[in-house]
Amino acid sequence: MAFLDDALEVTSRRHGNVTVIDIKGDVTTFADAKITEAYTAATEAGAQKLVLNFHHSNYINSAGIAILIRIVTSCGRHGQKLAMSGLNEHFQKIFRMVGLSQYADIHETEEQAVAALTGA
Amino acid sequence: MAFLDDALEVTSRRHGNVTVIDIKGDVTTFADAKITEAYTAATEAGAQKLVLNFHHSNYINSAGIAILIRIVTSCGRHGQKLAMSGLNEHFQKIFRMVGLSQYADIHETEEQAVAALTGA
Amino acid sequence: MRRPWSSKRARSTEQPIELRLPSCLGYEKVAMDTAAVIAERMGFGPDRVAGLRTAVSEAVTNAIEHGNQGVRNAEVHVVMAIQDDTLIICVRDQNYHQFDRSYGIQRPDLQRALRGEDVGWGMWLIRQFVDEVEFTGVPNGGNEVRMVLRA
Amino acid sequence: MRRPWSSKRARSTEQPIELRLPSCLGYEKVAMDTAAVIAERMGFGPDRVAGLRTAVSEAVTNAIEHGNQGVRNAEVHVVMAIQDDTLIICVRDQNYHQFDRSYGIQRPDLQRALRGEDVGWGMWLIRQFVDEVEFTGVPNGGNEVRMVLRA
Ligand SMILES: Nc1ncnc2c1ncn2[C@@H]1O[C@H](COP(=O)(O)OP(=O)(O)O)[C@@H](O)[C@H]1O
Ligand SMILES: Nc1ncnc2c1ncn2[C@@H]1O[C@H](COP(=O)(O)OP(=O)(O)O)[C@@H](O)[C@H]1O
Repeated sequence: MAFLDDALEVTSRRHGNVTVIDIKGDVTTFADAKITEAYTAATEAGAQKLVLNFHHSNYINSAGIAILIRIVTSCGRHGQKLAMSGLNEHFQKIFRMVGLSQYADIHETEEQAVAALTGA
Repeated sequence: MAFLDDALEVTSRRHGNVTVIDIKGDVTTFADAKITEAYTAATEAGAQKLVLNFHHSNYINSAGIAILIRIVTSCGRHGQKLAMSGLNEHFQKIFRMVGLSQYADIHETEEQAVAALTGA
Repeated sequence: MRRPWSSKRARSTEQPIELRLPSCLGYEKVAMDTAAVIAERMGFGPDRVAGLRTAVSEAVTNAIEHGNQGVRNAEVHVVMAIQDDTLIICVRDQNYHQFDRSYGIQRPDLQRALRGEDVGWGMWLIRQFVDEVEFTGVPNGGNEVRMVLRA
Repeated sequence: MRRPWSSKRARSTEQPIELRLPSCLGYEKVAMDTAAVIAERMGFGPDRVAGLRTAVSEAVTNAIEHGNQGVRNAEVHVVMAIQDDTLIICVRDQNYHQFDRSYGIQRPDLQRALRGEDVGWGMWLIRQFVDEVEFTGVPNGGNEVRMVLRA
């Protein structure tokens, strides 16, 4: 059973030339290793376009935001394009407030994010 | 605002010769007066077929069950037919466990309850 | 920022969670909701959680109505312990009022209730929805209902 | 059965609800969930409740990480008071560790964060989502974050 355990699931898929990283579970300090690993693996595999898909995350805290900021920084360094999808309204708002939306387009659905990056 | 206050809303409607009593809110000891009043008014108006429609109740406790048992008793005394609708699975199960389902047919929707009583 | 204390994460053998509620009807909803969200996060399914809601609500209602009846500024304590996949919830009141702890073992008689007799459904409902239930006294002089929900 | 004490129902001026949590990351979710269900029952809309979830989660996380850091068997106390349409939530830790209470008044600098500097978002997020926030010490020697959510 989950509760306090790290029930986070992070998996990667390819949609054409876009890599979708699915994040299911709490995005807190405990999510750091798994999310960073998935991002690093995608980058080492040559991914230039990435979607972080939060469809199943209901809890993202400030430590989670710090993880995502580090990924934004790393994407900038590697010349990668980054988009986010599946965030509920509250977390979309937080990401805009923090300023993350200037560095990663925020889309409602994964399909929209993939389409936008594919066209980009 | 609601919380501990008695935010229960009990209203009555007619569907042909069936009286539907809508119960929205917590069915606890605080619901007694309002539910009993609505039932009594319907009975005085000559209602012979009644539906208790719980579509918006997520909390029914043992005191609420006791209220409903008193209504079942009174329906028996007045020769009224009684049905219930809109209960979620948990409360359907409780009503069956308690034995209330022997005295009032339990239907998923108000429409089904009204149809069954209209045909009866 | 990296957090050095991320290793100090919660384990299932930690101290319990404690909820202290005013002894007034209505507050049982807070206990019911809190127990439910904990059980949900532990991974219990909707039917188990719905049953737990009823059990906790009835136990706290009894603590308010019977255990603490008449005690000014009384409290109800709800102690919730997560032990691996098991959730243990103890509901404590403050006013020791000896009662028949076999209540609710037998199914209450609906026929009697329909005849207008007083029939309590609370203790019986509690027993239907948790895997284990025990009614005891606590050292400070109150009743405790201990309910166990297993995966 | 008729309950003679049904008149003794909860009023908004009653004692507060208190939640005591082990000082371990993860338990902030219990505080967040409990505060959320209380706010929902009070009638606050989904956006206000979502904001409160974030504020409570950040305040409790800070109490665990900063306030109680290193204290064995430390607890976090979350005191929730319903005053008419207003919900007041106080998060208390046990280890008085003086800190700059003006933190989070200014929006943290994303550019600095992107350069890899430590930037804390918690205190700022708390301020964004509640109507009033106050950081104080409590007599027993800990920090208190007092958050007010108004209808
Ligand atoms: N916490 C308690 N303290 C004292 N007596 C209790 C407590 N819980 C239950 N009881 C006793 O057990 C009886 C049965 O309880 P219950 O089945 O919940 O029905 P009800 O509360 O409707 O009477 C109560 O009437 C009361 O006498
Ligand atoms: N309960 C507390 N006890 C002690 N210090 C605190 C507490 N809450 C916040 N602080 C201080 O305020 C700083 C800013 O907090 P915050 O904005 O949440 O960012 P972070 O926790 O990521 O550092 C913390 O780094 C800490 O020094």
